[in-house]
Amino acid sequence: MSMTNTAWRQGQQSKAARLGRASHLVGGNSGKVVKAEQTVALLESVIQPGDRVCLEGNNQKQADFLAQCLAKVNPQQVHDLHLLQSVVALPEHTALFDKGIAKEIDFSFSGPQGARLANLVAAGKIKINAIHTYLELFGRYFVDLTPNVALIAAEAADAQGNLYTGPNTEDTPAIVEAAAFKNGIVIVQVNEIRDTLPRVDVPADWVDFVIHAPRPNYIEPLFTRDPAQISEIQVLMAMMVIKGIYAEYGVKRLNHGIGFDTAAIELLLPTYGEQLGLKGKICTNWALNPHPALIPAIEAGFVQSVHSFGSELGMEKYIAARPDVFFTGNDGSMRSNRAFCQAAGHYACDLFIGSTLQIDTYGNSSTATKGRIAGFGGAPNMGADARGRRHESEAWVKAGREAQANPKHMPRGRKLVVQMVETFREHMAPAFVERLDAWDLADSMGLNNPPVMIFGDDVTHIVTEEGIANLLLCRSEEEREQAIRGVAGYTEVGMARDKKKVEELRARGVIKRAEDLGIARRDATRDLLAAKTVKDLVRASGGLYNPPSRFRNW
Amino acid sequence: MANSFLEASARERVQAVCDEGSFQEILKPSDRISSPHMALLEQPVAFDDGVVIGRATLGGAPVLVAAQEGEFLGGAIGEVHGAKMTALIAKAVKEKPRAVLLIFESGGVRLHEANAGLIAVSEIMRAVCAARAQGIQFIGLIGGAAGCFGGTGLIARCCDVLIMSEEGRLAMSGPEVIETVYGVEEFDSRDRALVWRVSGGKHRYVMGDIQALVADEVNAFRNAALAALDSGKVGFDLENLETEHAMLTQRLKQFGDCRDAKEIWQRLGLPSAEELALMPADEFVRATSVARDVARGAQ
Amino acid sequence: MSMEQLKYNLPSKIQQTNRDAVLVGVTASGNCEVLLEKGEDTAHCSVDIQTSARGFGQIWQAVLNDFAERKNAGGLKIEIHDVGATPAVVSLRLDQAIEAWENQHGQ
Amino acid sequence: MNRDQVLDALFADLWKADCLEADHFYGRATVGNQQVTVIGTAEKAEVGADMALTMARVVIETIKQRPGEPIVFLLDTQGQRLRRRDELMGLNGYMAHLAKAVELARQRGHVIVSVVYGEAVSGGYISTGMMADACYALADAEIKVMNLPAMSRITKIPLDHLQALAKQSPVFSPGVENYLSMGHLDAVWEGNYAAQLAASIASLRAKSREEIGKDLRIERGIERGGRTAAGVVLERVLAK
Repeated sequence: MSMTNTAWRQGQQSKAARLGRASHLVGGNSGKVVKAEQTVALLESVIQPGDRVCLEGNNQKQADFLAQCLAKVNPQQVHDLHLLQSVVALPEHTALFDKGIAKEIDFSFSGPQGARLANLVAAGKIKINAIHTYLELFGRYFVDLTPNVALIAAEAADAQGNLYTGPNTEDTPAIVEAAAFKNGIVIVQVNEIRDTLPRVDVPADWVDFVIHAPRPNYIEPLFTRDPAQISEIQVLMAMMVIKGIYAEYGVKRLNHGIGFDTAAIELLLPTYGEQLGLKGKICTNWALNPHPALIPAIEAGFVQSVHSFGSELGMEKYIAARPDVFFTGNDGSMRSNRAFCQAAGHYACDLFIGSTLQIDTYGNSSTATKGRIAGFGGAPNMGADARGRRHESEAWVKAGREAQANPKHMPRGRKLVVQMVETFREHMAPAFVERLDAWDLADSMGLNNPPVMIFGDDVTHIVTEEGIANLLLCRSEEEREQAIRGVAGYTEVGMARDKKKVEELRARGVIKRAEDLGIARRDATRDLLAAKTVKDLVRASGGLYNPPSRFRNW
Repeated sequence: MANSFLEASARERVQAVCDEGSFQEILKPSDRISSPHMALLEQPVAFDDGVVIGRATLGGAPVLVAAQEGEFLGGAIGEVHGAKMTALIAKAVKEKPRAVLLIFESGGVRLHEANAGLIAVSEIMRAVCAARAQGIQFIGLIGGAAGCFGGTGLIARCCDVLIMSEEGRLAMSGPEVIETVYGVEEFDSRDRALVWRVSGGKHRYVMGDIQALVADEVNAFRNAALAALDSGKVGFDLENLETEHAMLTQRLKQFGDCRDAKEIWQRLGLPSAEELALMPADEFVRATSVARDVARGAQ
Repeated sequence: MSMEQLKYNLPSKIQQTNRDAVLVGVTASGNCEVLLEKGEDTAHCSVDIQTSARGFGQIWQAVLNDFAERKNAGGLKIEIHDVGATPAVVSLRLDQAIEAWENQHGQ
Repeated sequence: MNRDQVLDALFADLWKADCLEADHFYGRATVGNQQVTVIGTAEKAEVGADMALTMARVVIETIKQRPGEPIVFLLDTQGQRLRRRDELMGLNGYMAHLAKAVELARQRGHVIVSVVYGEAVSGGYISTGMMADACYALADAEIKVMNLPAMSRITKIPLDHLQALAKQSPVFSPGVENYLSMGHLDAVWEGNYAAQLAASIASLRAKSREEIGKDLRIERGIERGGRTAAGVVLERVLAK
């Protein structure tokens, strides 16, 4: 047959037309390099009104130069874009909506811009289609939200357009894969153009345009926690977690959320964990960013492997010197991958532990607060039982057994999902509430479901300075509620407890106080921390960790 | 008790630096000598108004001690706080101890009682100098998180001997104030490595502003204070004033065009700032001993 | 900011140790200082609080009730300067103060 | 008052400048039949490392070359210089050096008088004028650490609250009267400044070195009722 059905190739034709419009802007041997000062012109040439544009940016790496250029395009020419983003983090991101360049968005998280997003919604300048988890959003890139144009960031490109994404590879592979194989245009900002790359993370034929940005892309050192700020109460809670949960279930594969609470656990492994004889028995394999606070545990031989969502500023040399632990390329530098690490955290870990702003009496937790539209990034995937999981482990089987109320039911393992909070945060804000702020936020945003980070039925343990509530062992809604109230301290939720019922639960081991675990509160001092300062972390790393300036006092 | 000087409270520092069990507090918390002005402003007070004073021994020698509590209002000096220090020095003139130990941690004058604080700072400075002229040695210790700034930094530089850890800071204005007035290009207060290169113990040591650089350990401070007793005494006379004048004059000639200790260290032929930053105190002292003499104009 | 003064007098088992006043903690954000002295009434523990965080009287009451029940604080007079310490921090300071009180040699 | 006006009012033509920069000056003058060294700042000077060192040099030269000659500080300063370079040099060390020079001059028998004729703000004042044997301010001068709006921002105490309290207490708000009642200033000058300066120097010269060496500001604060807590502390500490 000689007939060709052009109707099947509209995407290719569209891409060819766009590339044609930009042909006068390119130079270099590969015909892919565009000068930084022509970036706005490039974007105006290849982006069409109404396009789905994926702008790379998460809570760490940002394609910030491309974001700034996109905010400078002529809104008469480029408008009504549908933005796809992991994290709305920069002022330029929200400026796109102020200027009418973009009109709708699908995203995962909006930390620092949460209040501005809420204002834009109120002003009718933005349409938020949905807030996802990272994995959900990546998934939709391959189903119904495939980008027409992807604007990404890499460490370096070579003359052909091959990319080296360095330790902070993060979201790049997922985004490029979706765009490049569905007629999308891939534009990358790089920090430098080199003759040869240390390794190729993205092959040149997936990349259409390369721009040498005037400044290195921004990276937020989000996972660095200064041990100097860890309190004795956090040390106490960390001791309870190690003895009452990690040792109890033999938790080997896990993920930690960000925060001082979890940093305290990491810093107690080589001291308290070692004293309890737990080396090799807990915390051996991690889905985790390279937390500087994990250095002492790694050095003490606690840790066998760490796969990471992204990297962490200052950890590069240390990671390169510990290839047995971290995932590194032949060049020696780390390769992170947010999509794979999220999948690992969801399916291959036995435990997630993290903190939150509010927990209700059902165990639902949320970081959503009034006046801010924030989303939850990866936490909902980490902090959810993996219903598709089939492989067994000691921790998973034991948790499942504890949850099984009726021996006739089909046995099924459970992921341990732990919420770790002090009963009051700073300024006496209670962590336990009768009703989550998320309800009001849902009303104001017109959502059917309040934005819950981790649903109560996924939570297995709640840890506070008052003790551990094991929700797996609760056999009724009423028991669950009293177990939660029983560790909620002097919050209103805690003071409304049924004291008798709480003592019953304690007798059954559903609630465990520090003393029930054989932990003396007076032993919970900062002297237990394997590092008490950032400088201690540097020393523990043998001088390989090079913390960003803002974390130094030397 | 915590081993870190930085993490220790004023009371813990006094206990750890002086001979064990020797400290006898003057005006105890239960005497309730707190600020009468904070109450008027409806601000919480401290039982000791943020400074602990008393008698102790150091290596068996009688000393008087004052220690500022950096967590209470940044250790800032108000009327009572200042008067406790002034009075302690007046007491030293009467009792003639071997030395007065001043453990500084203070942002300077307490804004809530600014006039009283400012006057108090000048009273303490006069008192320190006058007592030194009478042969009493003053040993200052700096290693708290709040640093030693403003008027307190002036008092510190009136002492015979200053002992610092690299975590300590000694300066006039804080970086935040300078940034607020002249912008982030003048002084980026979030660039903490820069902040420490401008005001931290290592820089101050190379410049000759302090006599000893020690690790952030209470014992290291104690040992340096013991070593300073008498041997570090410089008196208060024209000769040592002129020596200081020569040092400060040649500093401006030699380094007056610099804006970062990196430049100074480079000019002195020292290792890179990154290397210096990571050196433990003893190693740093060894590595910089020649350069320090050049910087001080000492032969 | 304005201060709130709170006063409590709580039944508690008698504290046998007799000694000079004890001070723990610091008047600093999220923290409090606690001064323990010998009082008059051996069956009760009196507590005077000066706090910069208004409106938490009920929580103070609950925290102090538990403390007076948990420890032998009868005959003690407690004064607290608070700058928004959480109940966990307040309980910790109170326990530290009692421990220091009962430890004859320590300060 | 500006620099030239104050020099004219105090010394008329009996003043000879050795240095007359826009923001600082020094020289000699005659008061009564007495030669004095004059050191001053002008135009709301920022006192940086260089200026502090210059003033210290003049004090040291006076000690060495003209033993016993009175020193008069004339001050208009907005405080210490707020620059990274000056901090790098160790500005507090330079200011303390100046203060120590003034103290040494006192101990060697120089009478030291300071007069605030413009503005005197914290660091710029402590290391110069506040170290004098006798401190004065002209009635229209200003002495302060910080103005109330800035203090309100930093302490988070409402401005109107501070303004109301400033009427009851001299302890935190700007004003020479506050520094008078708290015992720091010997007097606030009005009328014939020259005569008041001459009288001050004459009375200080009549005192013994021991008398001059005594810092009586705390006692004066009690007498004037503006600063009473410090006196209680002093008495109790000395009694223990």
